Amino acid sequence: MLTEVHVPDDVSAAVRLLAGGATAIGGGTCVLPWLNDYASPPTELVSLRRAGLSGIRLHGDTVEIGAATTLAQVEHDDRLEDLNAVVRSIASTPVRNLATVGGNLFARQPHGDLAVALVALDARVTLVDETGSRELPVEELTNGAGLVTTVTFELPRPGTFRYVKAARRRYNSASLVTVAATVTEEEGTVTGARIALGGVGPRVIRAHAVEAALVGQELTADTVRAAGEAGRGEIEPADDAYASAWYRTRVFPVHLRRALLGH
Amino acid sequence: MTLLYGRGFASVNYPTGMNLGGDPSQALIHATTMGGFVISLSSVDLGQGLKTVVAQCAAETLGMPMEQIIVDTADTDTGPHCMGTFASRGTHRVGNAVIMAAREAREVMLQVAADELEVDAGDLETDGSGYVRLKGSPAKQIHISDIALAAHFKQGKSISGRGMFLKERSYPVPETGEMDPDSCQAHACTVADVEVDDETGVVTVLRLHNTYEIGRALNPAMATQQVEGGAWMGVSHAIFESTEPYYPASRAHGPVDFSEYLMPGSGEIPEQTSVILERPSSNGPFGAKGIGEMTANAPIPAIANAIFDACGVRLTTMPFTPESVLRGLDALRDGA
Amino acid sequence: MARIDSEYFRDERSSDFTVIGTAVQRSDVLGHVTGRTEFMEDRTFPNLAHLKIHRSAHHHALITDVDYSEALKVPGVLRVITYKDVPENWYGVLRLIGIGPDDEPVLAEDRVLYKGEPIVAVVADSEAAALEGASKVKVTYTELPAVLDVEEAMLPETPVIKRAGTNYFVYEGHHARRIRFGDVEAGFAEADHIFEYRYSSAPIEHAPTETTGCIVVPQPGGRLLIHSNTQAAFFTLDNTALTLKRPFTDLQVKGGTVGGGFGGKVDVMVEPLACIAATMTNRPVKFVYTREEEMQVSSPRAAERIYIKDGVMNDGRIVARKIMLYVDAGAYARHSPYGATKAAAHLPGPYTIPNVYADCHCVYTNRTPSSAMRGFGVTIADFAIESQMDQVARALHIDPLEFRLRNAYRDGDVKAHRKVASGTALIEVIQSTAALVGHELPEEYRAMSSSTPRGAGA
Amino acid sequence: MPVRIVNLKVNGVDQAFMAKPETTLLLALREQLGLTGAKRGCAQGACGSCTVLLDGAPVVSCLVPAATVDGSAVATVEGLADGQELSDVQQAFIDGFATQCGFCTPGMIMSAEALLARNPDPTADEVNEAISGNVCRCTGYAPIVSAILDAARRRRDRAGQEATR
Repeated sequence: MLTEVHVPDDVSAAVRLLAGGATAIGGGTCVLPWLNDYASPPTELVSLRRAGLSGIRLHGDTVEIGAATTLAQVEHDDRLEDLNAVVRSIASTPVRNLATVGGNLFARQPHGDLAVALVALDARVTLVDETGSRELPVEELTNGAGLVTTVTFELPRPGTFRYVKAARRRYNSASLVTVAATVTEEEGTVTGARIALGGVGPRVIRAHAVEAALVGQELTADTVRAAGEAGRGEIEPADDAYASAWYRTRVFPVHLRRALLGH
Repeated sequence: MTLLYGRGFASVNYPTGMNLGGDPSQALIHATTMGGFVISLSSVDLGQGLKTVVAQCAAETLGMPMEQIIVDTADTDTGPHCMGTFASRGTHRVGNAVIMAAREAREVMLQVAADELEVDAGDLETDGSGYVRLKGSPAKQIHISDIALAAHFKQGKSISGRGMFLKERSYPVPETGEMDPDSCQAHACTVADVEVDDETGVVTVLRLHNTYEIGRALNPAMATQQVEGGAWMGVSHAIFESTEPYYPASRAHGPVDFSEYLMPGSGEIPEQTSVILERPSSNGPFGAKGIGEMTANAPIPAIANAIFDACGVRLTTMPFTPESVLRGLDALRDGA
Repeated sequence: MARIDSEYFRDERSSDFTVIGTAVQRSDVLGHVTGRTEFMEDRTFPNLAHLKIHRSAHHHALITDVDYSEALKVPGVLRVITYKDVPENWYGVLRLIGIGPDDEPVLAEDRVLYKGEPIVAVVADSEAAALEGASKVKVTYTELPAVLDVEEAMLPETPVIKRAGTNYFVYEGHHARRIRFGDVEAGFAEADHIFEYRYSSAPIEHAPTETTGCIVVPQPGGRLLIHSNTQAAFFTLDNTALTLKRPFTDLQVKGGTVGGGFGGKVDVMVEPLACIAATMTNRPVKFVYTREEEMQVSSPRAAERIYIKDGVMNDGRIVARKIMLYVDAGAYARHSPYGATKAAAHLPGPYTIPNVYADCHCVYTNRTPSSAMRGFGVTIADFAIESQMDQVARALHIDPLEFRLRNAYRDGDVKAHRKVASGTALIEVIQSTAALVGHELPEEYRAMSSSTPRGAGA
Repeated sequence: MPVRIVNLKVNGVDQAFMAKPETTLLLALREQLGLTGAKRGCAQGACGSCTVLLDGAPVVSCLVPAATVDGSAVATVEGLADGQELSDVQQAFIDGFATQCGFCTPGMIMSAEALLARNPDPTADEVNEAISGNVCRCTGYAPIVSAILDAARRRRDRAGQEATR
């Protein structure tokens, strides 16, 4: 049962409330559905709406996004072209106007596609708690780590970021397989690959085996197929209302190829 | 990746109404002091447009314009019995009851008018604009508001009518199933064009070409809403919907909201071309048959047959998920 | 707007109408676009109480204990309702018209037959308190094996889950609604080809955008006013009165504006409990399904399994069709016994076949009870029949539309349920659709007509 | 239980109401302000029937704790018409027979209004995307998409006329 909704004006007040056991919400799009319809232990919410955590700043190629920035703000920011499409693949307009960048990092799979993209972009979060602040790669973020205040990453070089989300519907549908990748090539050979997967495990999966299979190779149907086979060992898909684990495993290499080769 | 294209056919019929325990609906109609006609019902409008279509039936029968008709429905204290809105029965049953009530009211209306005009009621006609006039002498006419005033204040009459429709119960013969289960049958034929992605098993319904025979389109715009919305539901049933995605193997992972319960969004709608044929039924209101339910039915097998046409996979279990298509394709490839 | 093709049935559709046949605007549309249309939940009442349900956690179990003492301690909880508070706890929605058995409890007594079955209702000042109270009810179960497959349910060795003694509805002494027309075995013997296939479907939810619900308001004179989004006002009133054992005149149902029904709002599931709660508290009570309840607890369209065996001649005439149809009614009857009868009446589809044999089984399993939905008894049968038609046509290398036209029923044909067909138009909808897509039919098929008796002409 | 006073400007009018912690923007509009145009179809953010504009942006009001939007401006379907004069979107929905049961209509119209405010000349696919959070179970969507495109045309035509005036 919801017992209080705090709307603190600054981060320190939010941190104090969270230290007292309250639950943080960005847009509330993950937490409110539960609170609306299901019994819950006594819960105090801390809304970050007014805590000064909203906004997108660029310093050179470094992007800093406040945790309470909505997905819609990212969607409509021309400077973040690669992320525009990522965000548009998530939920629907009236949800994206509420849901936040920070909140999406904690969305349960098969949701949380922005987090998949941010792992592929090697993004880092700033975390704040009563003892101070620290940085952590998005990849290592876990529930209860502290209050996320900002997400930071370097803009990928043009043409290096790839993103494909396969879902049951074209719009507003959870992930079957999400592939986000930053791939650098020199003279046709892959020199670096950072690949993250959504929809195919209980959390965002960093596809180390896929990366290893690609680096030093040309991107061809054959090498990507081999990388997909390698990746089958590191995904942990489950059955859900959208698709079975079998199906996700079966089509994972197809969507990996479509992400990396564009067809 | 290869996109495979296929076309499938299906044709169906669908019964209007039911034979369960008798199938009644009743209507009352009365004129107000100034000649509005209130139709009292207990029938329910689910969005299919019953309130509008029964008003049309009353207006046509009374010979009055639509603006004169008021529909007051679904209050059990004021409306007479209606079995309910299901079994493609609403327009047929309630429409018939309203027509019967309106006929009775029209008779009184014409008699009151005849007395006012000092002519024979049998020589009167309505012009559809609110006037009752003498056939052949249109100048001799009286407006419904004056008729109603005369009925209420001079003649002491109630311009009213009672209407009832009852399809009597038919008891199936236990040994043979002999029965009379319907009032009439509507018909539909669908041709579906689909695209199948041979790597993911995803089926896209591109086009539906439909012909519906519905007796009489009482309101062609609303009939179109019914048939095209219903065909969409057929597409949805065919390729998406299930409350138990792993039926019958497991009851786990049942969808609990509109995110998990999959239906096509507006991004998945096929192009629809619809043609309506009319073979008026002998017992329907102005020949109308029930169409609400039939419209979802033909698209489903048409899509199944189109999938087979596209890729050689025969799907015999609904819904036709990407997984079921892909498993079928894999089996064909393994066998090849 | 769909085109009306007035060339077909020209002689039969002469008309001289003023309003009929015109695209009159919907009378409700102004309210819809301005947000003023009043749906059930758009009425607000002071002092409104809310009702939520504690539901079964198991598919099939004996209830050994129900402890709701913690629920009563939740601030705002007003009352807890168990089966003992329901005057006539056992019901069947069709009892009004003499169709039994009354096989379903409003609230579970000593056992539950499906996951999600209501056991205890909690009434509280707020929705949150009612939810909290319902979650605090402790039910102790002894789990029983669940029967989850229709054909398994019919086997003699399968445990019987129903009080009536069979896992299927008994139709006047038969285990299925039967159709017996001609001699199907003779037909198979005569046929050049036999085709037999199996079809099935998963349960489907109506998924109306407005969930099922009602608000019951005690009136000054003691009557109960039920604001409901039922699809059938008197059906709801009469069934509710029977459950309450109160005079029918004690109740008034108001509704008629519904946010989508599709057959999902005819089961009378919310009104009786809301009436009991309103009577106990003498306050207006709202009982509206959550979205999850609508999706998982309210009746779905039944899953079905259908076997079709056809005997077909080389020239494409179907001479015999045998159908075994199983409706997964779930745990309780609701409208399913009628649905199986409606399915039987629909067989063998819109085709004239001289020998037809069908058994339509209404089978009980430990699933969410299914009930009426748009196309009740017919939709899944049509999927099976029309898939069968395609498979047979392909096997015999006959054009799929010509195959249907060859077997299409016409005026004067006797259907399998022995009613003489009239007003048929299958041939014409096929001809029209063929023309629509440029699918060429030979002259003899274009010349066919539903009103020309079979064998005459063409 | 702590109760707060929340101030909103709703359809241009200043409003104040008491909000309990569980009071969402949707319930506040419906139960405290009597604006029942926004519907509760799921309370999960997944049907869009409760869509309203919050400071100009469409949101699912069922997921917004009322206390968090104190001081904001809210636009609901009730505020679209100017007296008897319907908005272009409302009129296009009527003319295009784009409603059946009507339960999704207010939310659908608010999503359409938000789209046209941002993009006066959308493609059909942009409309599809804009209403992808609004579930309709009756119409099959096609008439809704047509009506929104029609509304956009009407609005552009009117803007053109006013510009030449």
